[in-house]
Order: sequence, then C-alpha cells, then structure tokens
Amino acid sequence: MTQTKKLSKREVNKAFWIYQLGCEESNSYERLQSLIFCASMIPAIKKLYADDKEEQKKALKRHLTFFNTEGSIGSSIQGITLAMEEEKANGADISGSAITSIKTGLMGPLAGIGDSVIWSALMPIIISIFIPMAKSGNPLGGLLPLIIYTAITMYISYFLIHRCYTVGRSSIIDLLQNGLIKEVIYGANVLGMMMMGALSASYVTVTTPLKIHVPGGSTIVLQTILDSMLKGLLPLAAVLLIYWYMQKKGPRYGVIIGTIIVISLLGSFCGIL
Amino acid sequence: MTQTKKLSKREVNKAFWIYQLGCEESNSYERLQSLIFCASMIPAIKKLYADDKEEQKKALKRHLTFFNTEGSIGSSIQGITLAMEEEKANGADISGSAITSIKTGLMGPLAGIGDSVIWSALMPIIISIFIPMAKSGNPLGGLLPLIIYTAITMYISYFLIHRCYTVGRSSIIDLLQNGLIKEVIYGANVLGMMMMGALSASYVTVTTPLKIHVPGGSTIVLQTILDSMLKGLLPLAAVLLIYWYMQKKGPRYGVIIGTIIVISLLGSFCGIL
Amino acid sequence: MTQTKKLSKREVNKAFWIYQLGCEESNSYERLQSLIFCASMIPAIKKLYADDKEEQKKALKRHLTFFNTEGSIGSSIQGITLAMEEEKANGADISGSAITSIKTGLMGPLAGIGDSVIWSALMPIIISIFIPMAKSGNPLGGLLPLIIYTAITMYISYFLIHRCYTVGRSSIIDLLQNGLIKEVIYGANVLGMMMMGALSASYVTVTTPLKIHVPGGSTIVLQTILDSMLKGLLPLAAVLLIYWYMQKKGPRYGVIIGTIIVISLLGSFCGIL
Amino acid sequence: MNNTALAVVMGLYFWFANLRFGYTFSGMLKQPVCVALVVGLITGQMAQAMTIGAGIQLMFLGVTSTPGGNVPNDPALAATIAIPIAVTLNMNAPAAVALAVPFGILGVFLDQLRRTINAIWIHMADKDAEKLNYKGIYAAAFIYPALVGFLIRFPVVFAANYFGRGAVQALITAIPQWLMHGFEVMGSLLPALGFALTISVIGKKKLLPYFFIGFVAVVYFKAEIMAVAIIGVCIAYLVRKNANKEEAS
Amino acid sequence: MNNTALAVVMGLYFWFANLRFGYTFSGMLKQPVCVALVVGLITGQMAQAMTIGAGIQLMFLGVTSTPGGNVPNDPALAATIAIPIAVTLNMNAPAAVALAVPFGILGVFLDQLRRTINAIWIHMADKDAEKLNYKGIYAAAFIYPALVGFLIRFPVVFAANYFGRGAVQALITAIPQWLMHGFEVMGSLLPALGFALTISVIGKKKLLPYFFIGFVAVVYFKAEIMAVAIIGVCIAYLVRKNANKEEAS
Amino acid sequence: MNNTALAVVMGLYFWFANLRFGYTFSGMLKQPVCVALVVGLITGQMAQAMTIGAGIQLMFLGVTSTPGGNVPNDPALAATIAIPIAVTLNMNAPAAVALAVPFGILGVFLDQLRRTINAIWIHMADKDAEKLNYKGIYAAAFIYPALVGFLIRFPVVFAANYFGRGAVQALITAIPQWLMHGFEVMGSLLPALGFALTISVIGKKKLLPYFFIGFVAVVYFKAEIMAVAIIGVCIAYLVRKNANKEEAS
Ligand SMILES: OC[C@H]1O[C@H](O)[C@@H](O)[C@@H](O)[C@@H]1O
Ligand SMILES: OC[C@H]1O[C@H](O)[C@@H](O)[C@@H](O)[C@@H]1O
Ligand SMILES: OC[C@H]1O[C@H](O)[C@@H](O)[C@@H](O)[C@@H]1O
Repeated sequence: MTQTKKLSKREVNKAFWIYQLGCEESNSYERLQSLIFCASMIPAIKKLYADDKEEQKKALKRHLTFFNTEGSIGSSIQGITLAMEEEKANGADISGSAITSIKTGLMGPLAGIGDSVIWSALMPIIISIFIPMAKSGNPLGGLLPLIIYTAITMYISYFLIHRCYTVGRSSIIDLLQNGLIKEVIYGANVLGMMMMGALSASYVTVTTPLKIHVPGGSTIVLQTILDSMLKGLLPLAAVLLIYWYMQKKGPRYGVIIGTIIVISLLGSFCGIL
Repeated sequence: MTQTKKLSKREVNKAFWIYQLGCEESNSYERLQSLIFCASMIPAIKKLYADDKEEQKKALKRHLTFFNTEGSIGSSIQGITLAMEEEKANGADISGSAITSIKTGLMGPLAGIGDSVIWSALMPIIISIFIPMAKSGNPLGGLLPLIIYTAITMYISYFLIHRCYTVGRSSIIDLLQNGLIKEVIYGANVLGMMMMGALSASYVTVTTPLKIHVPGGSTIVLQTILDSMLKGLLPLAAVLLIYWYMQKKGPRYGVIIGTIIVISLLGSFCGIL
Repeated sequence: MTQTKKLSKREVNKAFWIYQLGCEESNSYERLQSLIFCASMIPAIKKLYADDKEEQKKALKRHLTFFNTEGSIGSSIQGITLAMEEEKANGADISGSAITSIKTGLMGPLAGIGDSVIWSALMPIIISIFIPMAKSGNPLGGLLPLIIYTAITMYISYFLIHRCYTVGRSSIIDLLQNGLIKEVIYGANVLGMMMMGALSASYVTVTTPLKIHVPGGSTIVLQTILDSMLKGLLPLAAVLLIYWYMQKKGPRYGVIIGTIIVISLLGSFCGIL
Repeated sequence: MNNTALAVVMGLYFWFANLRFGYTFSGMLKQPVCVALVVGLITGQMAQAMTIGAGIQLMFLGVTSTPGGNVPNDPALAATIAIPIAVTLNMNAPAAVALAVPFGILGVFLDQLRRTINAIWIHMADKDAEKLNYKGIYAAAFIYPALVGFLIRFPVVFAANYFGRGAVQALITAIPQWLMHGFEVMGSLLPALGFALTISVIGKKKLLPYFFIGFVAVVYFKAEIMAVAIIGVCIAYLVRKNANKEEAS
Repeated sequence: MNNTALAVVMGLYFWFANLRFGYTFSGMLKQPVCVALVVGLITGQMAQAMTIGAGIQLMFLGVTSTPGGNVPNDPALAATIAIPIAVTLNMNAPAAVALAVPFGILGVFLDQLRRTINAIWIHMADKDAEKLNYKGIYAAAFIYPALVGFLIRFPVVFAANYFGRGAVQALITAIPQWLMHGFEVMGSLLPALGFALTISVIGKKKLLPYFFIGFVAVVYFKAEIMAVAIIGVCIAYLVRKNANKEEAS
Repeated sequence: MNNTALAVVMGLYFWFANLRFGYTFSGMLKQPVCVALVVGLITGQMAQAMTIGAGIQLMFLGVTSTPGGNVPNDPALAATIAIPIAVTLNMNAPAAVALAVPFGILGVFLDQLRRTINAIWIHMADKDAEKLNYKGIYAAAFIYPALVGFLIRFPVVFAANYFGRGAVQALITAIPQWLMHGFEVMGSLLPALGFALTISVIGKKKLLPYFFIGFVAVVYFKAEIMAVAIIGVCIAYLVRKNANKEEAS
C-alpha cells in the first residue's frame, strides 16, 4: 500500500495568500478569477502529484477553467478543493469534473453572499463609523477602516480555508448532501437580499424637483405625490429596472452605465431630475 | 361525435360587463348577487345549451342561488364557472351541484380578500394621495381618483375573468387540488388581516376626554392611563367587540349601528367620550 | 371493586393556597420549593392514601425532592400532579418516579416562561402604568399595582391549577404526547426571549463617558463610536457576558455580583464608566 | 345656476351614484371629493367646493368598505347635502363636516330600504327563469332597481337641498355642543363596524395575530398604511406555504 | 408619629415583605412605590413619600425578576431605609436614589443568608415526613422561616432608621463623587444579571435570535415594551408549530 | 513637498490601489478617506485633506460592491485627482465633490480597459500550464498586470494633477449649473447599478420579498443599516430551514 499523501498547513497557507493577494489583480473579463485560483493551487499540486507530470498538467488545466466568487468567503471553496485534490491524489474515486462541479456550484451563491455582506454592508458600515472622525480632520478616520476591514476580512478568509479544508477532508460528501450547506446559503441569501433593500434605500437618492403650476394658483410638487404613493419610488424603480434589464438581456454593463449618464444629464437639463 | 361547443371572447366579455356594471345595483338582502351572476351567465348559457331548453332553465336556476363576493376579484369565479359550464355542455361529468360548490367555496375567501384589499386599502390609499390636491381646491383631486381607481379595478377584473376562464378550461381540477389556490387565498388573507389592523388603528379614532380630579390637587387623565396600558385601546376594543358580537349573534347590523349611535350620544352627553 | 377515590374542589383549593402563600417563604438554596410543594400536597395525600400510612410516607418523600418553578403559572404542575396522584391512588399503573419525571420535565420550561412574562414583563409594566400617578404624589400609585398585580397573577394560578387538574384527570398522557404542550412552551419561550431582549435594552443603561483628546484639537467621544457600531453595545455585552459565564461555569451568583460591584466602582473611579 | 337646478342635479347625482351602476366606479362616485367636483362645476366655486369636499372625505376614508353590502356610513348622502349647502352658505370646513355626519348615518337606513326592496326583483327573476324570459332577467337586474331607486332617493336629496338651507342655518346655531360632539364620536366609531365586518368575512381566527401586528405597527411604530401594505404583501408571500400546514392541523 | 415608631414599622415591614408570604403579593410589597405608601401614611407626608418612592422605583424596574430565587438587587431594603430617611430629612429624589443603591446591594446578601438558613427547615421536614408529622411540615414551611427571619431582618432596618439619619447626613456630604457615580453604574448594570439569569432558565440557545430582535426593536426602533409584548405574543402564536420541527433536527 | 512630487505620488498611489494587490486591503485603499490620509501626509494639510476626503467618501459609500468585478464608479480615480487639487486650491468640500464625480465615472472605463487587457495573461497561463511552467503562471498573475497597469494608470493621474490645477480652476467657473447637477444625479443613480448587480448575483427571485422588507424598513421606518443587518441575521437564522422546503416546491 502506497504512502498517504497529505497537505501540510504550509500549502493551505500558501493557497490562502496567493488567492487573497492576487484574486483581483489578474481578474479578466474572459475567465475572471481562474488564473489566480489556478496559481493558488500550484503548491498543493506540486506536492500531491509530485511523481506524475501528467496529473500536474491536468490539475493546472482543471483550475484554469472559469472561476469567480467573492474572495473573502470564497476561500472556503479553496479549502474544499484542496481537500478533494488530496483525496483524489490518494486514489479516491473523484473525477476532475466532480471537483469542477463543486467549485462551480458553490461559487455563485458565495459570490452573492459575499458581495452583499462583505462589500455592500460590512465595508460601508466600517467606513461610516469613522467618517465623523475623518470629517473632524482626524487621520485615524482613514487609517482605522483600512486596518479593521482588512483584518476582519482576512481573518474570515483564513478561518474558512482551514476550516473547510479540515471538514472537507473528513466528509465532503456528507457536508454537501445533508441540508446544512443549503441552509447556510439560504439564510445568507435572505440576509443579502434585506441588505440590498436597505442599502438601495439609503444610497440611491435620486428625486425629482419637478413642480407643475396648475391654472388657479395651486402648485403640484411631483415628488410629494410620488412620496405619497410610495416613498423612495424613484430609487426603487432605478434598482428594479436595472435588475430587470439584466435579467432579460444579461449584464450589458456599458449600455446600462451609458443610459444612466444620458438620463442624468438630460434629466438635469430638462429639470425633471 | 358531436361538435365541441366553445365560448368565444365575446361571451366572456359580456359576462364581465354585465357583472361589473350591475353586481351592486340589484344586490338584495335575500340572495345578494345571485340575480346579476345569473344575468351575466345568460350569453354563455344561450350559446352552450342552444339546443336544449331544459338545460337552459336548469342553468339559470343554478345561478340564481345565493351568491355573494367582492366584485373586482370575484370575476375570477365567473371565469371558472364559464369554463365549467363549457366542459359540462361538452358532456364532461360535471354535475350542477359541483359548479355551485366551487362557486360557494370560493366566494367567501375572495370576498374577504377583496373587501380588505380593494375596498379597505386600495380605495382610501388612492383617495389619500390626491387629498392634498383637493384641499388646495384642485378639481383633479376628485377626478383622478375616479379614473385611476376605476381603471385599476376594472383591469384586475378583466384580467382575472379571462385568465381563470383559460386556466379553468385546461385544468380546473388541477388548479383546485394542488395547493396553489389555497396558498394564494391564505397569503391574501394574511395581507387582509394586517390591513384591517392597520386601518383600524388609522381610522377608528375614538378617545376619552375624561379627567378625574383627585383630592390633593393632582389630576388623572384617563386617556393617558389607557395609552400607557395599550395605545389605541378604545379603537381596538370597538373593533373587537363588534367582531365578537357578530361571531356570537350573526351580523345583526341594525343592533350594532343603533348601539353605536346610542353610545356616541350618551358618551358625549356624559363627557366620557 | 373498591370505591373510587376522588379529590374534591376543597383539596385542590388548599393546595393552591398553601403553595401561593408559601412558595417563596421557605425557598432554600438546597432544594428550593420542594418543602412547600410537599406541604401543598398534604391535604390530597391524606385523603387519597387515608388507609395506607406507608403510601403516605412515600408520597411525602416523593414531593420533598428537588422542585422549583415560577409560582404563578407553576400551579399548573400542581394540578397535573394532583390528577396523577389520584389516578395512582385508584390503582392506575403510575409509578412514583413517573410523577416526579413529569414535575421535573415541566418545571424548567414553566420557570423560564413565568420569570420572563409574569415577573420581567407583567410586573414592571403594571408598575410603570401607575408611576406617573405616584410621581405626582398620589397614593394610588402604590396601592393599585399591589391590588392589580396580585389579582391578575392569583387568578391565573387559580385558573391553571383547576384547569390542569381537570384536564389532567381525563388524559394526562394525551396532553403530553400530542404536540400541544410543546407548542405552548415553544411559543411562550419565543415571547420570553423577545421580552428579555426588549427589557435588557430598556433597563440596562450603562454607558461610557470616556473622551479621548486627539492631538490637533478634535475629540473622540467613545460612546459615539460605540453607538455607531451598535446602539446599546455595552448593555448587550453585559447581558451576554453574564449569560455566557453562567453557561460555562454555572450560576456562580456571588462571583458575578462581586465582579459587577468591582467593575462599577473601578470603572467610575477611572472615568471609563 | 340657481338653487333649484342645483337641488335637481344633486338629487339626480345621488340617485345615480347610489344606484351603484358600475361596481367600483359608482363606489368612488359616492365619495365626497367626487361630489365636490360636481358641486364646483355647477356653482362655479370649484376651489371652495373641493376644499370642503376634502374635509368631509377625511371622515369617510375609513368607511369605503362595504362587506356583505352593508355600509357603516353613506358618504354620498352626506356629501350631496352637506357640500352644496356649505358652499352656498359659505360655511367653513369643520361646520360642513358636522353637518354631514347625521346624513351619513341616515344614508345607511336608506340603503337598507333599497336592498330590502331589491328582494322583489330576484323573485321576479325566479319566474323569468322558468319561462326562459331572458329580457325579463336583464330588466330585473338593471331597469327596475333604477326606477324604484329614483323614487326613494331623488326626493330626499332634492328636498334637503331645496328647503334645507334655511333649516340648516337655524339648526347650526341651535344644536347643542354635546350633540355636535356626539356626531363626531359616531364618525370616529363607525369605521370600526366596517373593519369588524371585513374580519368576519375573512373568517380565519387563526390569522388574528396579523391583525394585531398591523394594529401595533400603526399605533406604536407610526407606520403608514402603505408601509404596512408592502410589508404585508411580502409576509403574505413568504408564509403562503403555511396554507397546507394549517389545514392539516 | 415619632422616629422610633417609624423605625419599628419599617423594620416590621421589611421583615414581612421579605418573608415573601404570598408569592406575587409580597413580590409587589417589596417595591418602593408600596413602601412609599406606608411611609406616607405614617409620616403624613404622602405626596413627598410617593414622589421619592417613584424615583427609587425607576431604578428597580428592571430587577423584579428573581429566577431561581436570586435577586440581583433588593428594592425592599433600599426602600425601607432610603424613603423614610429622605422624607424626614427633606432630601430630594436624586439624593434618595443614590442613598438607596448600596442598601439594594446589601439586601442581596441578606437574602442569601435567608435562603442558606432555609436549608435547615427542609431537613426538619425530611424527618417529619418519616414520622408522618404533618403539622411539623407546615411549621417548617411557615412558622420557622418567619421567626428566624425576624431576627435577621428587623434589626437591620430598625437600626438604619433609628441611628441612620445622622450618619446619613454626614455620609452624604462625605461620600466622594466617583463613589456616588459608581453606585449609579451598579444600578445600571445589575438588571443585566436578572435578564441573563432568565435567558439561562429559558435555556433554548436556538431562540436567541428573538432576544436580538427584541433588543434591536427597542434600541433602534424605539419600541415600547408593550409593543414588543404584543408583537411577541403574535409571533409566538404564529411560529408555535416550529416546536416539532426544531425538535426533529 | 512640491506639486510635481505630489503628482508623482498620486500617480503611484492610483496605480497601486487599482492594481488591487490584496483583495480587501486594496478595496479599502481605493476609498477617498484613505487617499485623503496620504494627501494630508504629503501636503501637511492633514485636517483639510481628511475633511474633503470624508465629503467625497459619502458619495461613494453606496458603490463599494463590485459584483463580477464591475465597479459602478471608481472612487480611487476620483479621489486621487479631486482631493489633492481641492486641498492645494483651497476648495470647499461641495466643490470638491462635484469635481470628483466625472472622474469617478471615467475610472469605470479605465477599469474596463484593465480587465480587457488582463485576458492576455490568462492565455499565457494556458500555455504555461501545458509546459508546467509554474513561474510563468505566477508572473502572469502578479507581474505582468502590474507592469502594464502602470502604463495605463500612472499617466492619467499624474497628468491630471500636474496640469490639472489650472484647467480645473477655469472649468469650475465655466461649467454650467445643469451639468454640475447632472453629475450629482449620476452620483445618486449609480449605486443602483451595484445593488441590481448584486441581486442578480444572489439570483433567487423568490427571496425578493426580503429586498422589499429591507427597503421599506429604511424608507418608512427610518431603520439604520445596522438595525437591518441584525434583524436580517436573526431572520436568516430563523428561516434557514425553509431552504429544503423551497427546493422541494
Ligand atoms: O362582502 C362581499 C361583498 O358583499 C356585497 O356584495 C358588496 O358589498 C360587495 O362590495 C362586497 O365585496
Ligand atoms: O426561576 C424559577 C423560580 O425560582 C425561584 O423559585 C423563585 O425565585 C421564583 O420566583 C422563580 O420564578
Ligand atoms: O461578484 C463576485 C466577484 O466578482 C469579481 O471577481 C470581483 O468583483 C469580486 O469582488 C466579486 O465579489
């Protein structure tokens, strides 16, 4: 019986650092984070398939396929992947495509959660806490957010990659089959949705200055009518229209941003925005 | 094999208009909307049972039995009924009492939903939006609610009768057996209940002016004590007492309204309301 | 066949009064309310086991084992116990330990509910209602809470002991097996938890007066930063820390209260609390 | 336009609005803001009519629901009498509101009369069905209620407008304070009937907690109706699956 | 009534209230507003006594719960000493509150003494049970705790009232600001113990989210306790079926 | 420190921050409050730099999310140009904010350029994988993007700072009111894109009701983000079991 191959803390840490440092740097429209994900697997690949060049190549190629997720909590996918590669290297019946499937299956939900919680909520909240300081001219208003946000997110990432590697090793299949992961993702999505609603209401602040003078002297302030219909109607409409457009036509980013520019300038020019 | 009988858009539209225009006009204490429901079925009955006078009579009588629901969303019952009559005319094994059962089963829940959403919520909300306009003397404050409310409700009705006729034709039984209708009604009832609570709190505004002067100089304002027990205690009590009375004794409408008059005048006279 | 033994209203009432009057009086660290629970069973024991001294002794001892619950709603346990003793005296196959088990099983949940609802919520609410009166010098501000609170809680207790005795007699097992009791306890726990949260926020009012003067003139008010992180952070921390400590180390009451005293005095001395 | 004409138009308006021809259309037609529009057109004092209409409308906002056809209050009778009189007598809004209250209640009884009489037509329709007299059924549904309705509705409003002005002026000064206030109290209590009726019609006791949530949201959290409506829709959607669970138990 | 009499009555009151005869009755008797009532009756300065009682009561509102019999603070000792002294010395409410704090905490230890001693009676009852001595059990439950309780409770309050006035006057001027404030901080922290204890007694970690909901409702949405209570009842009713689900998992 | 040096440092800062070396670290580095810190250090006018940075930051608070790598707005370009200019020209905060807006949008296109170019390195990596050239993959991931990034980022910011001051002064007086306001409108609309993108990424239509609940909580109940976050966590925990139910249906 051949000796069991086993990753050490070292390789997991390397994977963590490579991905954390570089996951945005090489991010491209074509395959987003695939390059860095692959790079982060290199130390493990070298060790696990040390005696088999072909397997090394296969592994590299497997991790160069499309990958994208939110980097902070996405490190959990690295953990699971490392565990699966290890199993595979030890002869377990895990196909390359199984690994890819699990990566692909998890990356979407985790992106949604991370984007809404880590970036849309945590980051502005931390900045907000120190804005009064910054306003009063205190440099800590800039330094503390940098330190605190980085520290929190790195800690989460670090915890998740190690935790998922450990759990993943003992029972990947269990983890995925029992409802737990589903529950966590479901709950996090609920949270994410609520945050998006709250943040849309807080940060999308468009209103209309339009006033209509009715013959007879009275004036109709359009925004007042909109407010009595539904407060925040315009911001809500903006978010939902963009969302709806993306659902129909895909993320045509340029079109949307162009339209926003045109509407803003035209609206301002005509006095309706 | 005999030719399939099929209602055209025309008959459905006629049913829609007859019911929408007349469902309140002939509304009586005895059988409420049965007369108009029957009238609205006439065009379809003529077409479906064109060659069978006896079936026509039976159908008319069947639709003269007790019927009452909220007219706007109640048109969905018309749609389903038309679909069932069509099936029956084509020889499907649908008894007259089956049709009556479905009408009777749906009319109650839909009345509850429609009364609370269409009448208790939608109507005052639309009026409220334009009250500032009306207050400032603008005639649009009267015209716009008329147009908008009528348009919205008619659209809903029109949509529902056609939709339910179409769906009803393909699979009435399915529709009723799978949980969907139950879910919709349940959800709408939840909404209705919340609206009733909110509206009771907003529109039932009774308070007590009673003050008790305690020997020693201090004054007890009864309303303050009631408020510190439960804000809106009197309005809540009013709604729940009437509700409770109706549950016990049935909708003895005259008694209730008479009692309200007496309590109001007496209460005002004695200075306790 | 021997004559059926049956408790009369008299014995139930006696049990009620003994427990209501004395459940706190003899409350000890060792076995808390066991003494009074046993005492409250004496009239029933005398009657049910009138002809069997040994059974009397056994019953007394059985009810001298550890017992503790919230006295107001805890009377329901008395009711159930009386019913079970009656069954047992009539020869039903109920062991002494079965009786003890049910007592023990119910006393915890009921304590949680009663403590949070009867004591933590009902009592301060009733007092609060009359505090304005008291403040203005009116003696009713002291008298009315005494009467009202005592009346309400005694009524609840009285109702529960009789009700549970009656229901208990017909179908103790049913009651416990179908989910109803579980549901009631679950719901009441939910309420209790919410009340604890609300009350913690209302009554734990610790804040920090600490101000840090930054070179350059601006001042950081620590409480402002804490508030922008999480309003009520210190009170929440206080409650959760104590809770967590008790989970780990058990209810080391003296240690906790001592720590609070030390922290308060030290904190005040150093100007951080 | 002279007073007689105004009285005639109001009588006709009241007849037509309470005919309830057009389910939601007529429901809105009965509202004071709509009546005010017509009074404004006829008298030429649009601004004043609308302002008074808006004032009266506020009192009737809670009573637009008519479960089982029962109105807790009739805005149409109140408005077709109070608004023209208030406008032509130059009364202020609060006085007009007080004037409207008793007619609102009177209207309830007028409506009960209508729906009692309507029982006649359904019996006629029973016979027409036997004879397959389709025209007869249509007539029972549309023509007869309109004709008889004219007899019981037009005279009331016409007379009140034609003769009322003087009487009202006398009344307004004569009516004791407590009675005025008594009417106000009625106005604040009557919506309760409508809401209680609707809860009855919904008829699900197990859902009462939602009623209390809505109530508390408004009295304690100052929630606006629209906010409750949106949250209500969201909650309704999220808990809809309980339909089956509740059924089971 | 002279001071000796006042001191005696207060001593007796404290003894009786903390005897806890009558479960909820005595629980309320321990509250400052009730003590104030008695002080008012005896001194004849009802208005002043009630006002001061109300002030002290506020500080003890959060500590009425006594899970497992443990009081985080004893309003009765605080009130039976602070209220009479404050009234007779004409102190204002804030000073009376500060005076009350340390006695509230002292009361905790007095109560621990009581419950330690109470262990004696349960052992007596064990023996009585063996001999079927029913009277003995009753006595252990009612008579002995009352007698011994008198010895450990009456003297404290009597002495504090009898000798206290002078000492208090001296103390009030001598006590440093930070110590006074330290007592306030204690008062603001102690309720935490009661609530933490109650959460422990409820003992369902999975329900902690409801705790946070209640907390947030108050700190962020300024919810009143009553509003949380009503919403809480509604939610409790609506989610009760989860009892079985949670069990299963 | 003279202007040239300031322009160089800003150019380097912008290059490094938008290199995105360090995932969350660089994400924060791009924020105006962090840029302000550096400007303050260099110019010695820390207080003023921080104040202006805080003002600009407010406008970018809603756009920190970058789902799929798409930024709806680039705070880094806006800040590295607007803050130094505003500080050295002694502009007030609102003027600095208006100045920042167009650069924020320009930055989006610069970032699209970066991510288009980045496609080159992934193709290089494909070949390296074939040859098991591990060093090559690392270089593709870290070295090349940094080098090329310098070419497309440094010049823009350097030039804007070096030549910009004069132009900006002229511009600020010349720009019409409506255009200024148009930029403001853009700033108020752009966050919508980020949030819509994130909802897309979450991708569960059935959960939209939670979106509305969050929205209503803020617009109607004035909820703070933190309150929504806590309630959100609680609700998420309480409803997590629905995961399986929803799946099934
Ligand atoms: O309550 C159901 C229904 O009853 C009557 O038919 C009318 O009042 C309707 O407006 C109402 O919706
Ligand atoms: O906690 C349960 C219970 O414990 C003790 O017996 C007493 O303090 C009661 O008041 C309390 O309800
Ligand atoms: O949306 C998922 C993911 O997409 C890109 O890779 C980056 O913008 C990340 O910041 C983001 O989290």
